[in-house]
Amino acid sequence: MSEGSPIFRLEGVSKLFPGVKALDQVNLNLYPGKVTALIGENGAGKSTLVKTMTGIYQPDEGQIVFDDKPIQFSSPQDSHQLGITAIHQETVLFDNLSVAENVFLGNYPRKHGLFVDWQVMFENTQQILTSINAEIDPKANLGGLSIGQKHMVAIARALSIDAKVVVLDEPTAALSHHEIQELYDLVEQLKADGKAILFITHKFDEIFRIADYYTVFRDGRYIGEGRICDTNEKSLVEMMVARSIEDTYPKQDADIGDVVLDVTSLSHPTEFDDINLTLRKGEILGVYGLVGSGRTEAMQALFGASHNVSGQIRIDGQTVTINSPAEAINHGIVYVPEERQKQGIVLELPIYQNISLPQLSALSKNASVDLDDEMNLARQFGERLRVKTSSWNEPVGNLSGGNQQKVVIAKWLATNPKVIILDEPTKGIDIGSKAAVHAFMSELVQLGLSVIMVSSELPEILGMSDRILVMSEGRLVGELDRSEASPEQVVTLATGGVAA
Amino acid sequence: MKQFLANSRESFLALVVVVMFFAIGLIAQDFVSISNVVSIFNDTSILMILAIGQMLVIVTRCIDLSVAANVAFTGMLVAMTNNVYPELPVIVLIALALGVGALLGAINGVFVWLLKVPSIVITLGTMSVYRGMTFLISDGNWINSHQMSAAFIDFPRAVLLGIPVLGWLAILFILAAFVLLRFTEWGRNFYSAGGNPTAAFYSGVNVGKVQFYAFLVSGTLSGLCGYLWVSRFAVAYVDVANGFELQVVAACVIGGVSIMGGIGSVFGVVMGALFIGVVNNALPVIGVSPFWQMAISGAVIIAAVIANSRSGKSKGRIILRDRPQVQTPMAAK
Amino acid sequence: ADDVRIALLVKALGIGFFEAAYKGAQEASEELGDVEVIYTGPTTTTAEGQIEIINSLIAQRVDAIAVSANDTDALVPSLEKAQRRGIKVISWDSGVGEEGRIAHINPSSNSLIGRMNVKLAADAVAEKGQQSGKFAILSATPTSTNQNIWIDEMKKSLGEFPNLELVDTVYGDDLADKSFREAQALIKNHPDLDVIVAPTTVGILAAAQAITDLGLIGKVYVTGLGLPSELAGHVHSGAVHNFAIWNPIDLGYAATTVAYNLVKGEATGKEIPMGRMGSLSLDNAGNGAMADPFVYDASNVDDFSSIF
Amino acid sequence: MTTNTITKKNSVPDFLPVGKLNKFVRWESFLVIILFGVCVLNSFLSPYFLDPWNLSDATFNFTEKALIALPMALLIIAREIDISVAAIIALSSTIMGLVAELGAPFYAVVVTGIAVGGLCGLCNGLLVTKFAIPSIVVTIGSMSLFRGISYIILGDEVLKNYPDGFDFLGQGYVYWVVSFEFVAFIVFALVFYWLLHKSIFGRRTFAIGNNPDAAYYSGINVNRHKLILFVLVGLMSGVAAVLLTSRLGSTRPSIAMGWELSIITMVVLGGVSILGGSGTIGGVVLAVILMGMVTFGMGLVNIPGIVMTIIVGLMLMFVVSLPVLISMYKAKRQRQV
Ligand SMILES: Nc1ncnc2c1ncn2[C@@H]1O[C@H](COP(=O)(O)OP(=O)(O)OP(=O)(O)O)[C@@H](O)[C@H]1O
Ligand SMILES: Nc1ncnc2c1ncn2[C@@H]1O[C@H](COP(=O)(O)OP(=O)(O)OP(=O)(O)O)[C@@H](O)[C@H]1O
Ligand SMILES: [Mg+2]
Ligand SMILES: [Mg+2]
Repeated sequence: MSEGSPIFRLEGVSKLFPGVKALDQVNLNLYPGKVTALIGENGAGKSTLVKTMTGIYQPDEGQIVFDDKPIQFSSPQDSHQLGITAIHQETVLFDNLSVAENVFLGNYPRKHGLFVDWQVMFENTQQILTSINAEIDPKANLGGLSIGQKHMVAIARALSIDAKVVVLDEPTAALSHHEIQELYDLVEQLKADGKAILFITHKFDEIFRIADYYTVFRDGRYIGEGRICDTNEKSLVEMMVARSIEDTYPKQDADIGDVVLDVTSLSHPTEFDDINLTLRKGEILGVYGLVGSGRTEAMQALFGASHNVSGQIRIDGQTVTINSPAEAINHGIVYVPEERQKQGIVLELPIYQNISLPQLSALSKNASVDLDDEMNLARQFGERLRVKTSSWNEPVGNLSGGNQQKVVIAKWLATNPKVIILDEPTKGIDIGSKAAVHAFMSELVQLGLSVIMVSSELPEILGMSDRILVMSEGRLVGELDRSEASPEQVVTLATGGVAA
Repeated sequence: MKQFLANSRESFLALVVVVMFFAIGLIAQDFVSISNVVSIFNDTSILMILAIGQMLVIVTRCIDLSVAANVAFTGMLVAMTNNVYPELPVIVLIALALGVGALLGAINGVFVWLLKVPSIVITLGTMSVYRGMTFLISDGNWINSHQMSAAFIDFPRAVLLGIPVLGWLAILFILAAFVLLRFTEWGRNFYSAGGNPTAAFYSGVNVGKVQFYAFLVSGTLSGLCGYLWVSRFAVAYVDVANGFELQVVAACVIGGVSIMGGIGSVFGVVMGALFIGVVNNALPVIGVSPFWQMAISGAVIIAAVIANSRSGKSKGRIILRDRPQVQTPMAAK
Repeated sequence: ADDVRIALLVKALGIGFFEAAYKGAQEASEELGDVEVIYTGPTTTTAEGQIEIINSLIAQRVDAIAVSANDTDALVPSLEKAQRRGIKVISWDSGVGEEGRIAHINPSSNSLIGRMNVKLAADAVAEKGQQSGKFAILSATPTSTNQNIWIDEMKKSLGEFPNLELVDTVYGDDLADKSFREAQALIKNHPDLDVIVAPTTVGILAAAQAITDLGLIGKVYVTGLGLPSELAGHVHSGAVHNFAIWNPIDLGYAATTVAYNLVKGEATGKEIPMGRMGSLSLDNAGNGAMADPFVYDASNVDDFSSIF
Repeated sequence: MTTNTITKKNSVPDFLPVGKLNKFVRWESFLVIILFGVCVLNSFLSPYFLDPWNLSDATFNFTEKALIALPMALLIIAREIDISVAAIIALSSTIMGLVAELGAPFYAVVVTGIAVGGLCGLCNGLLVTKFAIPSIVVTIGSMSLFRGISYIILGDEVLKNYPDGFDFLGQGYVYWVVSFEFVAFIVFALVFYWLLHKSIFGRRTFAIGNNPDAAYYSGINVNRHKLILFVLVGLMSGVAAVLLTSRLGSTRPSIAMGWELSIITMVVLGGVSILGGSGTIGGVVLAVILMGMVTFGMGLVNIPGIVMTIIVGLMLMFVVSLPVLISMYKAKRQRQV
């Protein structure tokens, strides 16, 4: 099928988890100097595959072939030593260590054979960071960096060894437009260096832009592979979901009503300043900005999860004070956080308990929880969002990333809010579910809800918003109507330029 | 930036210790003298050595409550051995203490590493078991000074360049710990394993094994302190160092070691131990009523950790670039 | 008939003094023939620990409990319960409230012990060849009953020793390290101190060691109450000139025989026979005292150090 | 128990083999079996074991500790811990004694005791929540502080002038061999069972214990919740102080020394994860009784206390390792098949 022989192969690999066959006899081929895109719905087993490739999990059957030799990894270090490096879906770094150490951990430069050579480590880190255009001090503590910067550190880490195989598990999910461009350049550079790259993403524009080959999984099974130039989006999607998806951005016009939320000069001493916005009934307000522009902080302030905030918030014309998420929820404002695992869900608790968590008081009689009501609520909203699970009693931690995200959204919809703030709602969500989330957003506004959607994905912002706010360095720098917004305009504003 | 903050926090603690020392000197004239400094340092040596071991354990997100029981058991065993074979050279006894301590530490470590049992639970168990074993081997008897050989008692007291061997041992372990933790991969792994176990595993660090090493070191140092303790106080009995584990943990937390793992420095721990040492030594000297001493040390611990938590609370990131009153960490280009 | 079962309940296991008392109890049991002695005590010197044991002794229906109490008052309700269930209760060494027991055997009278401690200090001053001297007390915990009684008695008998001055009282909590530190602090605070009196075993040992370490043997003496087996070394080194203790073996022996005779109904009013030691006569509060504490010094300490 | 299948806290990375007992081999069943074995063994070893009065006496040895173990279980599930509980007993008992000394009536003494406990808990809770200091650190300090205050107040004094009838609480019987203390324990056990397993409060406790951030973002006032938990622990320590003081009939500052460790041991033995997030009241109650029976049985055959501590220590180690060993064994067998 292809010229050249793969440097890395998986043959008939399976991985079992209690109750789930995450991988079922899958195959994969990676070629030097080529990018292979791995695509599949949420829970298809992509991340599990990455962990199997890098020695984090041991496969239950099948074999891994590297350079035509079958190999076995007993620890992540083994794969590291062979030159296989990965950026995992959830950034796995050390907040309390310096940037340089995060880059070189497990692979320290040495002095006299025994001692860590800090000097060299800082210098090399600086070099790598400069090469990927990241302005980060190698001596800084990682904990003080933004998510985007952390991601750059993770990339630097992957580049710190002379890798033959580079795995990127949804690397662009946390990056903004500008950084994504730089990442693409980087991938090109890696290709030119002859490295084999596995690229996992849910974004189709990306696939067609940088990938040479594709491999498709569905429900843990291998479906097929081929060359990108021989296929198109429609057929890929069909392979992925075994059906066709009509429209990813099914924006339908809703009746836009009165102002629901009115925010005047919302300010924070260090994070954002003088944010003014209005939100009408039935409106989807998109908030765009580069990563680190303060969108998350501003939204958290609206939700009461931030301290030292000044300014005025009016809901339905009434001035309200919101000092905690509990108060925000009472006023009908809910927030789907960006950091899902940390702030969105309780991994260890069953789905139904996660969904009922914000409204336990409403579901209880005499302070006792009513289990039946709870289950019904979970079923109703879980099914509506098509959460893929065997039982509502399943701990959320056993679901795939995308399905976890759906649980968070279900939880908030169940509270019947007025305003729902979605912070990167489709980050890491597959194309099928993404369409479902978008369709659902349209449905919500038609029911009279109002949505604030923070997103770093331009097509999503342009496709779904009635109005678009752009933030830059903690300030609102522009407001565009759906009809007048163009991609160039939005990006220019976000990067600090002036809209034409 | 944070590193700098952490350092400044420790320097602050050092400053507090010094100020406290001189303030006490105003009340009790003889308190401020070279010999008293040496004496306090010497007196705190055992606490410092134990606290260094404990720090490693806490940095890896564990806790070792069995240190004091380990001290009692090893101390008793060494003292009994010395009693029965008085001609054995001290170096052999020290080796024995190190070995037995290491073994007891390894038992904790194995449970944590291979059985994944939370350390607080396992060391709560071994704390009782080791202390009970001390009773069993000694049958409740005391070993007194006249049952110990002269060399046994004299070793930690021998003065070299004005400082007793006990103090030198503390200095040795402080330096060794500093070098290991800063400049060796083995040492750095304690921080990564404790800071983010998942990430550490992804980076090829065997988290359980690192925790095992931490317990091993803590146990070994406790074993050594077992010998030092019975020899310094020239008596071994079942209740030796009873409740001392809490002082050791207190020295660590006052010294800025995070109980959540991943953070802690040798310098901080030494300062934390000295802080406790100065308070312990000063209270009787300035004539504080014995009935007040416990409440005062409790209040002091609380005050110290509050001060610690406050100074560490500054946030690292600022988005609004044109408000430069606070320096951004990544402004360096 | 079944053996008479007597529980010898001590403050805590693993204390030399009580181990020696147990020897005396065994001696009595051999002599009496039909006695089974249950030697027991908690792990640490707490009243709650002793109460737990009293509960299990009641459950076993022992015939008598002879207790050296960790707390004068806290044990009383449990011991009353024991008595209601027909168990004879006496206390010895460290007593309990009157309602809790039939009799209390004082090792010696408190005033004698107090006076003895001061006299030991005077001996030490004399040994230094001085006319007058200063001494300080290193006690156990601030709450231990008999320590406090003895310290009171010491203060009372100071009148007899006008050449002695008490300069300080400190507490080492019966912890070696704390006692050691307190002893050091005493010397620091009172550079002209002559004697440290520690009426407790841990204290006297720690103080003697502190003196030795500071190189003050012969300059500061340590004395008080302790066991020959524990102090022999310090007597020979000269840190301790002399010290005192009553005979714990006799005390254990007496406690056992008294309990036995109470069970057998041999007690007549205020007189309870106690075997080779004659008989114990009780005062109105049910207290009976044994002999003076015995003084040990370099001349006789070795004879006893192998016994207790 | 409900369909409450709380899984083990995921602070251990997901790739590690985490000890999870088979759904059918519940922790409680496991404890019941051990308890049964211990009782059989005890009745073999001592003819005195199976006697209602003796068993009743045995309950006095653990009820006060058990009363604190109940709220402590909730606190530990919410990822906090309080090791100052024994010191709270001391301070609360001291203040009760002072109030009684002034001639206060029965109920005033009781209320004082419980209130002081609650205040101490509030103090811990405020320090933990306001300054965001780990509770183990705060309570190491307050442990010395509270008991230290008792020492300052009492010194070497003893307080024992409690009002008439006060001794009933710790020494009285409600019916036949059933003591007031034991009844109090059963009542509180039911209350805490409801609180943890049936009420909103309990549900929130589990959520906080598993992921405090997510709980906060779900509208739970995490700090207030924790504060309430600390106050609950304090109040129950006050209750325990009342009972213990009544049982001892006197107060000294050294009262209840060292209890914190046995209380925590009870909670852990009861299957509460020390990492937070999981545990049951049923398990704690069983563990409490189990420990009571083990120590009582050994007391009956006069095994020295220190040997008992070895046995309890080993039991703790064994019991927490067992599920891991079982799951390792299973995994091994699975691999061989
Ligand atoms: N540790 C685990 N224990 C049990 N089941 C797991 C575990 N990890 C993953 N799974 C299951 O394995 C399947 C594959 O998950 P995986 O994370 O590989 O999906 P993915 O393709 O990366 O999805 P996404 O696009 O949402 O990231 C899912 O059904 C998931 O629930
Ligand atoms: N230094 C930091 N300290 C604390 N939290 C941080 C820090 N950096 C980032 N975060 C948190 O990480 C999350 C995402 O950071 P990021 O920089 O992407 O957010 P942001 O500035 O709000 O940008 P965006 O507008 O793209 O969401 C936010 O919840 C933010 O609070
Ligand atoms: Mg994934
Ligand atoms: Mg964001």
